[in-house]
Amino acid sequence: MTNVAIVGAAQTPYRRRRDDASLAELVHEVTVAALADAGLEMGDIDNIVTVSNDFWDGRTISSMAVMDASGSSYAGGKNVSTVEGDGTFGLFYGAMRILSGVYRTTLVVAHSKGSEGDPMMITNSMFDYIYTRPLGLEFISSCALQARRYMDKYGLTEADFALVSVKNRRNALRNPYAQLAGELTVEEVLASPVLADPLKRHDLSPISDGAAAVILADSPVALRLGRKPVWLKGGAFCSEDHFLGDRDLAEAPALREASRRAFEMAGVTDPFREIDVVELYDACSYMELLWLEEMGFCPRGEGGTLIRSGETAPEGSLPVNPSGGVLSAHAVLVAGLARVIEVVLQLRGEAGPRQLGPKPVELGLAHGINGPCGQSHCVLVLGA
Amino acid sequence: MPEEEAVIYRGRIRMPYTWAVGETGSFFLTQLRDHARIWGTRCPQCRRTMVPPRRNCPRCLAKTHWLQLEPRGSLVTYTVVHYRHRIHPPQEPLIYGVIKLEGADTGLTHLLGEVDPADLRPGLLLEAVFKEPEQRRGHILDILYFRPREVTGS
Amino acid sequence: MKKTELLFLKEDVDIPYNWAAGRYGSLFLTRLRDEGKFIGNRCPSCGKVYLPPRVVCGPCFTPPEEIVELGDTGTLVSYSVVNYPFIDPETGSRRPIPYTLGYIRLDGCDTYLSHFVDETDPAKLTPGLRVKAVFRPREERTGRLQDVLHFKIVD
Amino acid sequence: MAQRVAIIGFGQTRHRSRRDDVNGVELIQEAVRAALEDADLTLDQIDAMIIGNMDHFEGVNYVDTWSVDGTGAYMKPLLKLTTGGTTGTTLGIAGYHFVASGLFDTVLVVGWEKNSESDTTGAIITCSDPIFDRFSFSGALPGLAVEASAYMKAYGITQEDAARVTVRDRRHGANNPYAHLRTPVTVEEVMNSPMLSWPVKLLDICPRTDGAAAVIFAGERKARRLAPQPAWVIATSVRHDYAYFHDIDYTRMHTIEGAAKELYQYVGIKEPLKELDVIELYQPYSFAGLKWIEALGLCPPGESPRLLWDGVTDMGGELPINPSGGVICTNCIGATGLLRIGEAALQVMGRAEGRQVPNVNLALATGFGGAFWSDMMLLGRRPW
Repeated sequence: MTNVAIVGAAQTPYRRRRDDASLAELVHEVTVAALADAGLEMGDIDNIVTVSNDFWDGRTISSMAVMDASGSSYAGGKNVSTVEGDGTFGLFYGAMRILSGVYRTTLVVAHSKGSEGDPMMITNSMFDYIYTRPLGLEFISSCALQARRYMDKYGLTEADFALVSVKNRRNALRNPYAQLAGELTVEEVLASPVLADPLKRHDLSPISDGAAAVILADSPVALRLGRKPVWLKGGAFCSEDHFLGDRDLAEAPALREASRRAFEMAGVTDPFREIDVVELYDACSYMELLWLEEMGFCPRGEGGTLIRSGETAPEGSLPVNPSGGVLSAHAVLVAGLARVIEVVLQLRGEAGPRQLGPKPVELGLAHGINGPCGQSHCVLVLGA
Repeated sequence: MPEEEAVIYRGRIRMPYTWAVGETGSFFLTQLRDHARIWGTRCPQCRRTMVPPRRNCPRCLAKTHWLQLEPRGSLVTYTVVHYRHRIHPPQEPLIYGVIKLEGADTGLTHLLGEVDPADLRPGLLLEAVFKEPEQRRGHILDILYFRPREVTGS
Repeated sequence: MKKTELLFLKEDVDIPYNWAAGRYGSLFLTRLRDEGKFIGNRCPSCGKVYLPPRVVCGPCFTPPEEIVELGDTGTLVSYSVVNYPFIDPETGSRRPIPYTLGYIRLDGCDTYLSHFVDETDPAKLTPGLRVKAVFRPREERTGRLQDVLHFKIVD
Repeated sequence: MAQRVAIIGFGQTRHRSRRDDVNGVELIQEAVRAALEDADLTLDQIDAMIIGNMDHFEGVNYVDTWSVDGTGAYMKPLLKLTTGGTTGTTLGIAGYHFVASGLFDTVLVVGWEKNSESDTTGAIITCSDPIFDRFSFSGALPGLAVEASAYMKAYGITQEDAARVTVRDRRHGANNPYAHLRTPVTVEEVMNSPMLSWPVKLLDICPRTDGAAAVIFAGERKARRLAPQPAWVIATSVRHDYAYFHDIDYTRMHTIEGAAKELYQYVGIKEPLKELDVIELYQPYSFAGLKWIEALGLCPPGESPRLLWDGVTDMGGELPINPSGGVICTNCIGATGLLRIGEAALQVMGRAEGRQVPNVNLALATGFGGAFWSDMMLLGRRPW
């Protein structure tokens, strides 16, 4: 898969509330910025994939709000589709629309405002309405079940998870787009209020508003444009069972499978050595470790050892979430696209204060999730 | 330039839903209600017994058959929830668990009760506590919660 | 085996939302509330005047930055006397019927405004009627389009 | 294009006003099983799945992950798309790109809706802008009534002309064992049915239906091996433009005009009435069966009643429309567009049984939804 490149990218800063901007205004902001980043005009875009969710937006056909803002109605209308799911999935579909040979330049744009709805109810609504939803399970409590199982099965500790929050919130200090940043200590994380044990306030991502846009192009278009393209070298997505009790929550076979396929496509045989940066979907601290294990960066159950080794810090051999990750800004759906954009910036050497180095970043991984406890995963391998 | 006022429209989506439970789920829930029995479904091809029940096997799509399970099992994972929202059932303390019922290959997510949170551990033996017959209405919460089996005298 | 009794789960799902009107929406709604005036915005490329004012003219992909003051009178382009029962998702209960939904082209605007017309007798309604906005008293206005009670026929 | 794409299987539920015997997941699985059986495939031969519906119609968030037991997407790539009434065609178009990209060889696409589980008008209202439209919006009907009355006035069209469309589709629906409404009606019965919103009467509009549809797309080699006569996807086009209902120009149906023009130019169709062999038109009410076939270029504006009364669009006519009975007979919204694609595919494959049009070389399927949006897919007996 060497025929699709990311040629433009833009994101809003992520904030707890963006009362000053409607969804259309957020989308317009990043669409215009991504076009400028690519050196393209709306007339150069031949198809669009918008990403939104009817529950988070409080609107059936949530894409309707952004048809003008995304350029879908430009000059008689463009071919458009709408993904309800994380932005990484939207990007993957956008890439397929180019690989199909039908289109050459895809705009992928995602928006979400956690501030507008009720995250408890909205995430409770993702569980089956007969057996699980009446229990009141939602995002935090379901993740707590997963974190507990992960600890019990492999002997990880709350302090291991805390190290992830400490690292990512510190990384966020160098990311002006991040919402939460700061120097935390493990003790502070452990002492933060318990929400659903073992998860505490500082183990969790914030509620955020934001939007992000990426422009994809086939290789002739990408090579014609002035700026250095970032190639989509591999990608895969995969889902597993829905009922939490059907799954072993300490494992994520869907992520294992998606990673295997994405690495195979990208020709990656030793991810730990070959991947220079990982931006993954750490909606909770423990997820970073569990996801790294399933991606194959360390053996199962060794996530704690990995974070303690310091290798995943920006100066380590496998920097993970140098942007601060989802723990520092969590605009649902947008967050996966933000991971892509962060990898793109690293590959271009344009990540500013959070740029990794001095060794050039040549290969990166971006990751997104859908559904409860990472039921469905998308893995993208990007290269300079 | 003065700060522009940001107008927020405070509204809601309020919709009455009537979800059909379907034949399979209805059998399961009426058995809870009428007999305080928990049934699983078994795939004859994959030889997997599943709770909650499935009309057809999710893996091979074969028609499943019913299998009555003992209303007891062991704890797989759990959490004590320290916040409250109106979606939560009135339960103090609010504890969720995934319970592997004896004879089932999958776990059932439900509430835990009559247990000191400090005693929670994986593998804890549990049994279902049902609501009083007159309070049961053919609903997953006809099971009040699962409690440690030791408590009722082993 | 005797036929299984079929069960149903009834749930009144009620999710609150705080929708931000955004920059242009807020400008529109605060002017409506404070001055009793409608505003639109004009695309510099095609000249079209939009209501509600918005961040971009879709067909031109140009920001319509010029704010245009519109009249509180307009033409009833079309209408529908709504007389079938349905649930209002704002309340979870039936919306009172009958009411008349009007598509109104305010003077000076190129797009329509959807609002109530205070006439439900089809015999008294026809496209092309002149209508005028009836505002709630200033102290009752909250910065919603419902600060306009309805439109009345002025022909 | 990495590979040509064909439809090789189609399954649907027997559509009813309510399906109390199954929950949503079980309804979905019914269509999946039917499609697999139709294509003589097993679940493990499917590479990826795509699903869509309207979230607030059943009140389920993240339907893709919720319905895995129904789709059978365990350990498979899974994507959710939603674009309103066009959802079904949006799904089909995605199935085409998935396979054409070369990344997947067999893709199963599922659309479904259980309209019985909520108030359909109430749910439709949630698709309007929450600040500017929702308080006065009353569902799909007024917009359609506005369109119909403007059209009648402009061209002297009568309510009887529209009734003739219902008569055709209801007569056709009697040939389709899966259709929800299967009894023919007369022009008089349509004219005497209750007036809902002048000039639209009860028998002019579609019902609300519980149902699901599944279509299997395959790459060229597989299609040739698995299907005696695959239905080849020739081209697709999409116009989703208006962001507000009150922006719509009801005097034209320019999304159909634009989408059709793109399709016809691509294929070189100059006289669609002669060159197309059958159309499955997403026609939510009878008047669309007149005005929209003009927008499709079958005849000049205002002349469609002649085609209807002369039987040109009836079974046995020059260009039969909606042999399945169309949307007037069955409307499980998230599935409706996919039913158009599946039925058009059956026509090309020559497997439409009692509703088969003889010698179909080219079949057009359309989708309608959102703010008067349109989708199209052209299927043919030979690959393009």
